[in-house]
Amino acid sequence: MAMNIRNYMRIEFPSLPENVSFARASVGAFAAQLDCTLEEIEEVKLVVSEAVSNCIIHAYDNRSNEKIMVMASIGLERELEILVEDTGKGIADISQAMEPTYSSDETRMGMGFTFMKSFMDNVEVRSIVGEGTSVTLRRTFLYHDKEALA
Amino acid sequence: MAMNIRNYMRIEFPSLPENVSFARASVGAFAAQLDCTLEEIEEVKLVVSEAVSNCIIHAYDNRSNEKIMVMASIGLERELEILVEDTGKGIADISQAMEPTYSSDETRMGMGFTFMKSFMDNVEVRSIVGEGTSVTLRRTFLYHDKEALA
Amino acid sequence: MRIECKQVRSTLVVKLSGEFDMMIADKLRREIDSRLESKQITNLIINLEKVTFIDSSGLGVIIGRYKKISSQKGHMYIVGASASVEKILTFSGINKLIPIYKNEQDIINI
Amino acid sequence: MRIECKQVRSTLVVKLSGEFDMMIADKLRREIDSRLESKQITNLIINLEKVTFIDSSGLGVIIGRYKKISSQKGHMYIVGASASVEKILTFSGINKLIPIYKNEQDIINI
Ligand SMILES: Nc1ncnc2c1ncn2[C@@H]1O[C@H](COP(=O)(O)OP(=O)(O)O)[C@@H](O)[C@H]1O
Ligand SMILES: Nc1ncnc2c1ncn2[C@@H]1O[C@H](COP(=O)(O)OP(=O)(O)O)[C@@H](O)[C@H]1O
Repeated sequence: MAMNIRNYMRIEFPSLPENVSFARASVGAFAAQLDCTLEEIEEVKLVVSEAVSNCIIHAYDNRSNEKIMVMASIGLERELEILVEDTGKGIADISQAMEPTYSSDETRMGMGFTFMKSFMDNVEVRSIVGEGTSVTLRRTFLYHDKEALA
Repeated sequence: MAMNIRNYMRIEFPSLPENVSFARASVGAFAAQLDCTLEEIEEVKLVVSEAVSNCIIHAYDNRSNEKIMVMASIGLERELEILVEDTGKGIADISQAMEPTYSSDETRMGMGFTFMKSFMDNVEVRSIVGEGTSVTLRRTFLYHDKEALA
Repeated sequence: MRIECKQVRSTLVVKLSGEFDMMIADKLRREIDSRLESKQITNLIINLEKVTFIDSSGLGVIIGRYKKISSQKGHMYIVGASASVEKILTFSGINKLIPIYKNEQDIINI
Repeated sequence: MRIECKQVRSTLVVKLSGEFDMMIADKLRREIDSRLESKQITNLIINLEKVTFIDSSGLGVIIGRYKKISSQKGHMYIVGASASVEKILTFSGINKLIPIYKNEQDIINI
């Protein structure tokens, strides 16, 4: 999974609901450097939205004064790697958490990780209870036909 | 100039030309939380573009592997504060640098600081030669009429 | 995100605009639930015409309202979803529970 | 950002789209200057119709080309600037040096 990094960015912000929109717009603007389709950018924004919402809702139980960190890197082979990190309560059973429709909150759908797995090639979750969680999302974008022909 | 911070963000990225666009989009998305007009957002994007371009072109002489930091905060009274920081060559004569049409590069217009001063309420430059420069841009947005009436 | 509500006989029509994420989810849930309780409403139409983004927080509010409405034998419809929003609705399986129409007129015509 | 060039008799028409910042400034400068040298071009039209953003790096390329063109007694025009781009052109004073028109047709008609 080692990639040759062409560019990266790192953002940090407090766990306020309005920052979910900021985080996905920011990663979306960065991912636009991959020259991918608008639909692909929308998918990237969706997975960032899910991962960052989880930090606020689950990791920090909706407390708004905690910190969230998002890092994104672009590789030479059109790889995108996104890391979303919190220092919240952590996940005790990661494989249960990643099951479709599982949610510890009955008002939620339990579809966050399912979206992440569906729209990215690879999702990696590391977590220590009481210390925090990091979610790494990876996807390699194919070359568009017109580029392949060029 | 003390303000009560409602929200903030911090971004970090290497001094690549494509990150000027990323930086202004990211700050623009953040500033959208102020509920200001599209025209005001465009002005914010412009000043970020100027300050970040200066880091790449002047502070780092177009080297692409150096680091740029941008921080933005929103205050309770609709204040926006943007800090753009580099660890580049620094500015020896700040007041000369800020004069309209002054540029150390003959192919450039010397309008960067003029734009910053025109579209923001306040521009503060701190610099140490050989260590770097920080530019702080501040603006308080007026309430729109419809809100004032509400 | 803006929320506009209107009542047409026993149907509540909720028109959303902007990005439909956790920022608006709670507010919308409360807004719809209070109207469902206080007024003689049995059916719900969610108009997504002006929604540019939806994630699982948005979907959760829709599914939750569907459960309420259908437990009271009412009907629920989604109208006006853009291609990108409809993709997410379909992906989540919501389209198997809640009929999706192009516009409000189409529902009246059925 | 995309750059499209076409030559109409002695006039070079450069059509830009996207964001006009330092990312494209150098490339555009080289592109225009090589055409100004190698071909019998005296006039330059910059079409900004599809430009969504411009900053002082973009303005610098325009001013620089204006100096070249006018030193060779040629004419330069800007066309199609959106309201937000025109605001920046006016602010910088470029509009006092280079006439700004709504579209290419308007230049031919004068
Ligand atoms: N950052 C996190 N910190 C703590 N727990 C988390 C985090 N992200 C996810 N979880 C746990 O994983 C579960 C499943 O997450 P997800 O699939 O996104 O669904 P949902 O957010 O709808 O619950 C959550 O209900 C929560 O218990
Ligand atoms: N971050 C920086 N580091 C070093 N020098 C800078 C920096 N920002 C601006 N300067 C100096 O200030 C001058 C004026 O800047 P500006 O008004 O933005 O115009 P321009 O970028 O067109 O030169 C620059 O030419 C440069 O010498």
